[in-house]
Amino acid sequence: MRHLFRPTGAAAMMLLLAAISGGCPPVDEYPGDSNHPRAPHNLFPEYTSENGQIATGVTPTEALEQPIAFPHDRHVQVLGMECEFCHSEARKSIHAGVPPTQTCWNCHQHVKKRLDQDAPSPEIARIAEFYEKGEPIPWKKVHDLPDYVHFEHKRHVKAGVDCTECHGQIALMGGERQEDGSVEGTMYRETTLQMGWCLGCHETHPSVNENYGENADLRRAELKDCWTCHK
Amino acid sequence: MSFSDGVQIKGVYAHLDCLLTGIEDLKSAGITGWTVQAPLPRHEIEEAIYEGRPAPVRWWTLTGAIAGLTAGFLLTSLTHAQWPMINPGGKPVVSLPTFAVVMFECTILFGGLATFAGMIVHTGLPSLWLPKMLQDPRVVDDKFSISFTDAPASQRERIEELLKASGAVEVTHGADTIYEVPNA
Amino acid sequence: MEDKYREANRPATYAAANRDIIRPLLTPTAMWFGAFVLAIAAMLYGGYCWYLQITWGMGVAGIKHPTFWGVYIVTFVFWVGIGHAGTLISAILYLVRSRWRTGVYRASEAMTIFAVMTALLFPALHLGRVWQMYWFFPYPNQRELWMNFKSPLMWDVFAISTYFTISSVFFYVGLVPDMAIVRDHSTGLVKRIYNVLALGWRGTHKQWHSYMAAYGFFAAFAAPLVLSVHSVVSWDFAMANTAGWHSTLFPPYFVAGAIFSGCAMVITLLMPMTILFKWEDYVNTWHFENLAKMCLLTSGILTYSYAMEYFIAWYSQNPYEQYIFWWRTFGEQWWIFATMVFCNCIAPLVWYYRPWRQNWTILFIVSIFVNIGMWFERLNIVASSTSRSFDPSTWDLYWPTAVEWGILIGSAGWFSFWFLLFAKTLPGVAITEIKEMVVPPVKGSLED
Amino acid sequence: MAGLNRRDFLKALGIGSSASVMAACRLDDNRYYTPIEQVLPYVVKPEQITPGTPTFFATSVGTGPNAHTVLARHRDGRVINVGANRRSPMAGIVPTDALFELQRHFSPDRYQAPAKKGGEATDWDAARSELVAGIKAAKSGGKKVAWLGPYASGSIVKLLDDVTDGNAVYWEPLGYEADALAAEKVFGKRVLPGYDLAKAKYIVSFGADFLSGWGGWELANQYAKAKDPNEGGFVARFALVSPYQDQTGANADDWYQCKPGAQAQVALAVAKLVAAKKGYNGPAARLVAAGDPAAAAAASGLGEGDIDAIAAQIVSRDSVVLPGGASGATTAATELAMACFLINVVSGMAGKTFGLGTAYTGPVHSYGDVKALIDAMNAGSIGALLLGDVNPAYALPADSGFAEAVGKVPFVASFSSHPDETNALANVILPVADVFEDWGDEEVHAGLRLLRQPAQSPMYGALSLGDVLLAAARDAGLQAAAAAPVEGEVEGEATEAPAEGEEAAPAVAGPIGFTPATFREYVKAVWKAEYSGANFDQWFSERLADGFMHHDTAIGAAPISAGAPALAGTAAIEGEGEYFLHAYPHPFRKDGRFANQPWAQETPDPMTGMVWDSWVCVNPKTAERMGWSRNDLLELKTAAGSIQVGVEFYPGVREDVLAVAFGQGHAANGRYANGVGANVVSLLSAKADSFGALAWQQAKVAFNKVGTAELVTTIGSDTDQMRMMAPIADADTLAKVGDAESAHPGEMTGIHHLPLDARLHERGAVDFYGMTDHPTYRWGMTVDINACTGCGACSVACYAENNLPVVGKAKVRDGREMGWIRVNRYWGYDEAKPGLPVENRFLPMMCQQCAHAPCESVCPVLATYHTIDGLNAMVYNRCVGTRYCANNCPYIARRFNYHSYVWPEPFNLQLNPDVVTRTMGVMEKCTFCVQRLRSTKSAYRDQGIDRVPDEALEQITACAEACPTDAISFGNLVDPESGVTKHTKSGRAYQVFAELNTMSAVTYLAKASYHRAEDPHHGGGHGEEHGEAGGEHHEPEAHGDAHGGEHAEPAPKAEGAHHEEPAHGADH
Repeated sequence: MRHLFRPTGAAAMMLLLAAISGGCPPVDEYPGDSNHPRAPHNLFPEYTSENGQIATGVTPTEALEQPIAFPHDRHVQVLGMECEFCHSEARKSIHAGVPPTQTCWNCHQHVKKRLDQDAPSPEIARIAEFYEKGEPIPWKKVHDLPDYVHFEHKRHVKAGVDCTECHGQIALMGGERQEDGSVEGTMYRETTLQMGWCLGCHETHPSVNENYGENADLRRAELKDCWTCHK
Repeated sequence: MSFSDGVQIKGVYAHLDCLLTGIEDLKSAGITGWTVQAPLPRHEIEEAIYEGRPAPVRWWTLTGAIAGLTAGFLLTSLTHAQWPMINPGGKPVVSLPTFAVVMFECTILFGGLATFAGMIVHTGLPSLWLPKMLQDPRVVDDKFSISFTDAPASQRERIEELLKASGAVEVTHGADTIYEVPNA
Repeated sequence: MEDKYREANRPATYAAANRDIIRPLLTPTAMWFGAFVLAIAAMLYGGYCWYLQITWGMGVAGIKHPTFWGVYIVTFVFWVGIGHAGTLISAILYLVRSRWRTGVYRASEAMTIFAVMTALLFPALHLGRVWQMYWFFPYPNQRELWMNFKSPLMWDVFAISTYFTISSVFFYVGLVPDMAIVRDHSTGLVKRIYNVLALGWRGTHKQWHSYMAAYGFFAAFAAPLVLSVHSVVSWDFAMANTAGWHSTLFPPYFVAGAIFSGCAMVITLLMPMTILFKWEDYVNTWHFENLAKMCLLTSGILTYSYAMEYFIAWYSQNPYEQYIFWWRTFGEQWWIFATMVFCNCIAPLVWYYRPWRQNWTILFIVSIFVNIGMWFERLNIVASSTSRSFDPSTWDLYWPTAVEWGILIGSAGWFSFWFLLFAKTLPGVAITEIKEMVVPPVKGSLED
Repeated sequence: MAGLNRRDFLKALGIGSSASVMAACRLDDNRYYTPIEQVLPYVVKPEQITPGTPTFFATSVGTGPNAHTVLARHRDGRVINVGANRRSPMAGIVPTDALFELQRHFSPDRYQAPAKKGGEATDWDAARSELVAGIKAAKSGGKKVAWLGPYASGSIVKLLDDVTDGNAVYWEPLGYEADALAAEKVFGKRVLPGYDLAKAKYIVSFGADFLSGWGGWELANQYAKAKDPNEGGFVARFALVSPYQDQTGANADDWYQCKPGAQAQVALAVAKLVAAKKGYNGPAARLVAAGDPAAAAAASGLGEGDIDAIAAQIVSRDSVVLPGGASGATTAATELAMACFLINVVSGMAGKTFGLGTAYTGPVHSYGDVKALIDAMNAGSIGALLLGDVNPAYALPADSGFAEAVGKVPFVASFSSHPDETNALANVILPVADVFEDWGDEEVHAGLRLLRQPAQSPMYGALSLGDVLLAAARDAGLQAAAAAPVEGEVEGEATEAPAEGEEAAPAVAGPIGFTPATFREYVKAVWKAEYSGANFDQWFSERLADGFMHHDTAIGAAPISAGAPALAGTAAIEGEGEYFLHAYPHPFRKDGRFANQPWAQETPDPMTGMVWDSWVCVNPKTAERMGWSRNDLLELKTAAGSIQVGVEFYPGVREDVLAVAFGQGHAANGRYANGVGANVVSLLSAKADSFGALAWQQAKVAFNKVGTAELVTTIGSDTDQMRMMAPIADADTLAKVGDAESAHPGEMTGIHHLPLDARLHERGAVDFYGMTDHPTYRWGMTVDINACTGCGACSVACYAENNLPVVGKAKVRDGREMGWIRVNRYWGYDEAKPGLPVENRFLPMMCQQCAHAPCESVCPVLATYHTIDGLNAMVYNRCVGTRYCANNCPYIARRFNYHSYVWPEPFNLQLNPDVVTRTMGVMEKCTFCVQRLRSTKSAYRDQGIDRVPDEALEQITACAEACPTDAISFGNLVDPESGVTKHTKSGRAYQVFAELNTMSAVTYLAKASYHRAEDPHHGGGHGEEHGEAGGEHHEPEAHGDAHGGEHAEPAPKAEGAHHEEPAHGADH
């Protein structure tokens, strides 16, 4: 027995172990075939956007550079427009609906300049440009939820949740094109849009009691069910 | 350590029986402030010094274990009670049979860690800054010792005699700096 | 006989004990380096396989519908089982004041820690989304989410992490006086490191007093853990409704199996160490024979359990249960069962013959058999029940892929890495406790 | 749809969707990992479209006799799914064909632009001018323009006939040519007679796969109604006379293992016996006089008693006899169809279960017509050949000479939107819009017309076939032969007008010519010409919204034509060798048209569980005799060629028959079909029967073992291992006690420990944890195994609805298939005759949504749990992938994402935005389509209704919606009045693995079988016949000798029947 632990025996054991280890077939067969490609994953797959499907929705809180320096403040505060005037699907669909270019065009084919300026506004001209080319305006999503979240605007609007409760004081958000051509100061995200933040209202929002009365407890339980928001 | 009027005295023993004699003698002489060092735990030494008094670590253990049991119960119950509608497998929200394991493990974990904390506190560990005289490698190897880090200078001779009489193989005294630790 | 070994081989003096046990720490040999490099190589190979798995998904492993658990769980249970002997020896034998514990407990405790560390890799290796593993731990988060304490896996998390924590503390506390000895046998930076590791231990009476009390409590805490950890692991299976798993027999059977495999692994590891490090004075046939006796006892329990599983299947008239046990024995993968029975029930029988029990070669070879057999036992449990689950339309066979074998080898490398490091840096035998066995130096009047 | 300008519609949709996830640009400072997504609004939003909310377009899928009305679910600019049109008189189901069409619509292999020969891409203008030039050249050269395309009906036929001057051939492989020819001979009209299976109590099929689409999916739905014990308690008995049980045949209660080629003789003998038993002496008596039971028995291998038993059953109650389909298409195919029609006539069922009133009257051409076209091409009289979406180069036997003949045509244009073997022969390929992008109409029968409308803008700017043809006809200066009867064979067209019935005016369509600018206008013009009421536009809009135009039409009589030839009783297949080749249409891939659809390849074959392959079905006894084992690779050889296929053991095939499915072995059909399996057509030669119907069953086959195949099956065991997963209820008992609510639910299944929901609350007291509380809903499902035919529509629908990835053959072999519903297949054997599968069951197995789910309590992170609505929820993004749940599920209903799968573009456009795609490491499973439940609840909440009514729930899940036999129903178990609650009280109710106390929400209803009579007096012999009146209560015990033909018991023969000499007429 003891000879096993002399250097020669030990060397033989090592060789044996090495043979087992190296004898495994090479692992190169996993890239799939061309018909069923599988994407290699990086180490933090939650953040990848394979087919644009999984995104966490953690967007920055500062204003994104939008294609058009759209001023919510002038439309809401100065002109007194309601949110649902443009976001007309908020009560009908899961999306509030970014207005079709035609909605902009309905007014802006007549309104070519800003209230406080005399010259025609180049931003409004951009709308015309997009409309005439028939291209959608590539807005960047400011309030972006993860792809595994199911959010219905209509349920919230109909329950009596005010737009500002989630979107913040959009009426105060402006937007100007800078001299270098960039757009700054457009809409930004005020709330975290994270799960705990959502749960806060689902647990305590008074609208549930108002709308459901004696069934409020049951509704609150439903509202805390994972599948209310996750898909 | 003190450089005021204290004096450092150390008696090194090679034999367990001599050490025990020394301890007994010191105790009967009413001399306090000594530290016994030994390379191994011997019940005789313990008995001689503490006379069967248990170490206070056990209170730490008990407290830790009770806290762990409570924490285990609260952790499991409260977290499940926060989501009563998220009900796995048709079991009650607070289901003690299924929580028992976690509660048990928490009891052990908290009890064990509290015991460790208690041991650290009561042993005075980490004792990296002990007086040099207590850092004698011989007492970790195979010798015993009785040391005074801060004995009244007036009693120095009495103590030295007592140590020698009990069979110490080496009795020295002096300021802290004299005890350079020899490398083994 | 036992006294003969004990008396004849114990060191003459405290200083001799120090010298003998610390000796291996001082002179790294080429052999050690070779083994160390090999362990690192195996570890890297396993790491590469894990990289493949993380990159491409669990599909690189052999798991499939309906066998969702494979080698990772098998090996997890295997290593957790290995991790039992150490604490059993160090805690339970400490509490019952078993004298032969002294020579072997340090190494077996180290083995425990490293085995649990290895086992802890496997939940991660096994997870589909290992990057979300932190969800297993209770920490307050903005999502207000917690875990399911009703899940046996969550019990596992708590049981294994508690076991690992308590065993590590126990191991460390036991090491403190010994590291102080190593400190005093070293110089320079190494000395400082050991001094810090030993918390500046000086063996004062105050230290010894609380130390010994705490050590006793640790032993008392670790003892139920020995029984509970593998019971909890067994509940991963027993709490499931899968036929062949769903059995109240599992906890005692798993604990016995764990002790069985752990003691065999102690023999496997300690015997080469003893020979290479020339520790025959401290670890000798007496210890190995006792370990073999432990194995014999637990092997008997295991054999009984295996038989009882068949009895329960027959007696319960549960068709699923009956089918599973029939299939394990005679199905496509009958040889897994046969290997298990041979290695766990038949091979250890040679130890009933005392000369063979004292023959180191036979001890070593049979202990290897037991290690293999216990791995196959877990494979037999994990893979067979799910391969032949309730709905026959889904039946399929499981066999590991190269990646799984690679990770298995990597885990052995990881374990060996730590164990080799341990053998080179920490006293492999509990010096202080060996000293307790030395006849204390007395001048005359006092008796031991 | 009505009122929307089409061009605007296309423009709007072409622009894009409302919330498409586009760019993945990152912020410069890299602080944010997530991509910034874009939201792209419409430029002009179409009225009907609400972003984020599906819009349903009633349309029809399938052409000609296969057309079925469906709802295309449009969401954000694209069709994402196909749903059932429950408003229509057709069954509210989703044919698997429609789902395959949906995937075909998004196929990455689809042509993105017109192409010239050799594959060189061109643009639409160039391709169109080439088409015009081709037609002009043909015309100026005095040559004909011909069309060869699939079955079609309605306006497009009119247009095509006009464009080609009647030289249009509508032919499909494995089609209905024999039936059409038979009807022409027997009834004087080339039509496909209508059937009403729902009224039949005894159904005989000579091989037609009517449960997987033959004769339209309507038949499958009617079959289930006939099988429904709720309708009178009597479960229709289904007898199969065929050498092979395909998925349809596997449902048979009696299997008469007729030798290939003898079906026509058996049918004729049966006809004669029926006539005798009925005392029929009408005009058909002469035609069936040649029937000779003894000879038929000898030729077919059946006993004379078997043949007599069939006849006895037919006369004893309402019956229907279905012809052979492709499985019965021997060289006596037409004769077989004629005999079958005649049985229905002489048994007096014409007008009840069979008739010409609901016949399909569109053009159905035979191989004889195709052959004539080939001859014309060879003769050089065809100047331009226009090819529709048909693939003769693949589906016709090589010696038909099709490919060579096409080579002789100066101009060949193909209008197929997908590559196939035939397109390679075309000079120019014009990939026209497909069924989801085009206008059109179909005439199912005289009283039922379907409309087709675009449900999304054409992909890649594809143009409509009709638009292209209209423009080309105008540009080429063609003159429409206005209302001129098109020459020769299209009698069906001529009968169209009289069959319209009283409501629609029988006005002959006025000349439409090529004047309408678009095909939409053309369809409208055609409909307008036949509309007599006021306000056509509004009426038409309403029809568009419905998707159909319907008025009640009687099934009608079936008058025998005066000149009908007498049947000869021809024996078919000849040749050397002992073993017959049986080639059968695959229930998914059909004639190969769906071979390139991954769903059609990956959904396990209903009978064998095979995926992505071809195999040969071999009776286990044959295999034992030959020493073959599963997966052996056989080379099959005939005079025509050879193929290599792996062996699959298959009890449902005669011992001297080797069966191979059509539809695989493509060479140029796209990335998913090419090289998969083998094309059984290579074993066939172009033999037709004497009437011109192509014989698909014609050959004997030689073979030798050449190696090992790599067949992949998903079925782990051939039986349920006595685990009572699909118990049997006795059909006779059922006929007595009915299927209404029983005091003892489940009493008929033989399972005596059922924690069915009805008893849950009683049981609560003994349960450790008690029953879970469900205040409003507990979603539940019932699956009627008696109605389930194993067609797999549920599985495919689930793929479409829930974004299930397709993983490919290798990964299925590794056990990584992702289907959420699998259909377990259990061979069930006659106890008296081991090895004779007549109690086969199909068990759709999906997540059972257990109230005490074993999976839930083991998940460490609460990713799965029981919802307040009684669902077993799975939160994908919480899953860490321990897979413990899947291990612990006794139903193995969970699927794990072993990899992250990618949908090759544009398959990703089909993804359902309401369901997240799962990435690797995540467990997934059936959720009862929770996204639909959620949106339905939300829609009702919009109206202030907190509890969704049962009728809105019955078919809410994708599987229930798709099921052609309505076997799956869904509802709220808390509601005592809901359909599912009532089902759980049936005597046939049971739950799988109920003894595990999972308290599942899925209840199965046991299959009724005629082979489990426990009543002793039922067991002995079969003399006990009843008149028609008693027939609905008692089953003549024919089963003792009903199959196999091994012992011919002396049965009460129709001795007095006519023994005329077979009239070997000029036919032969």
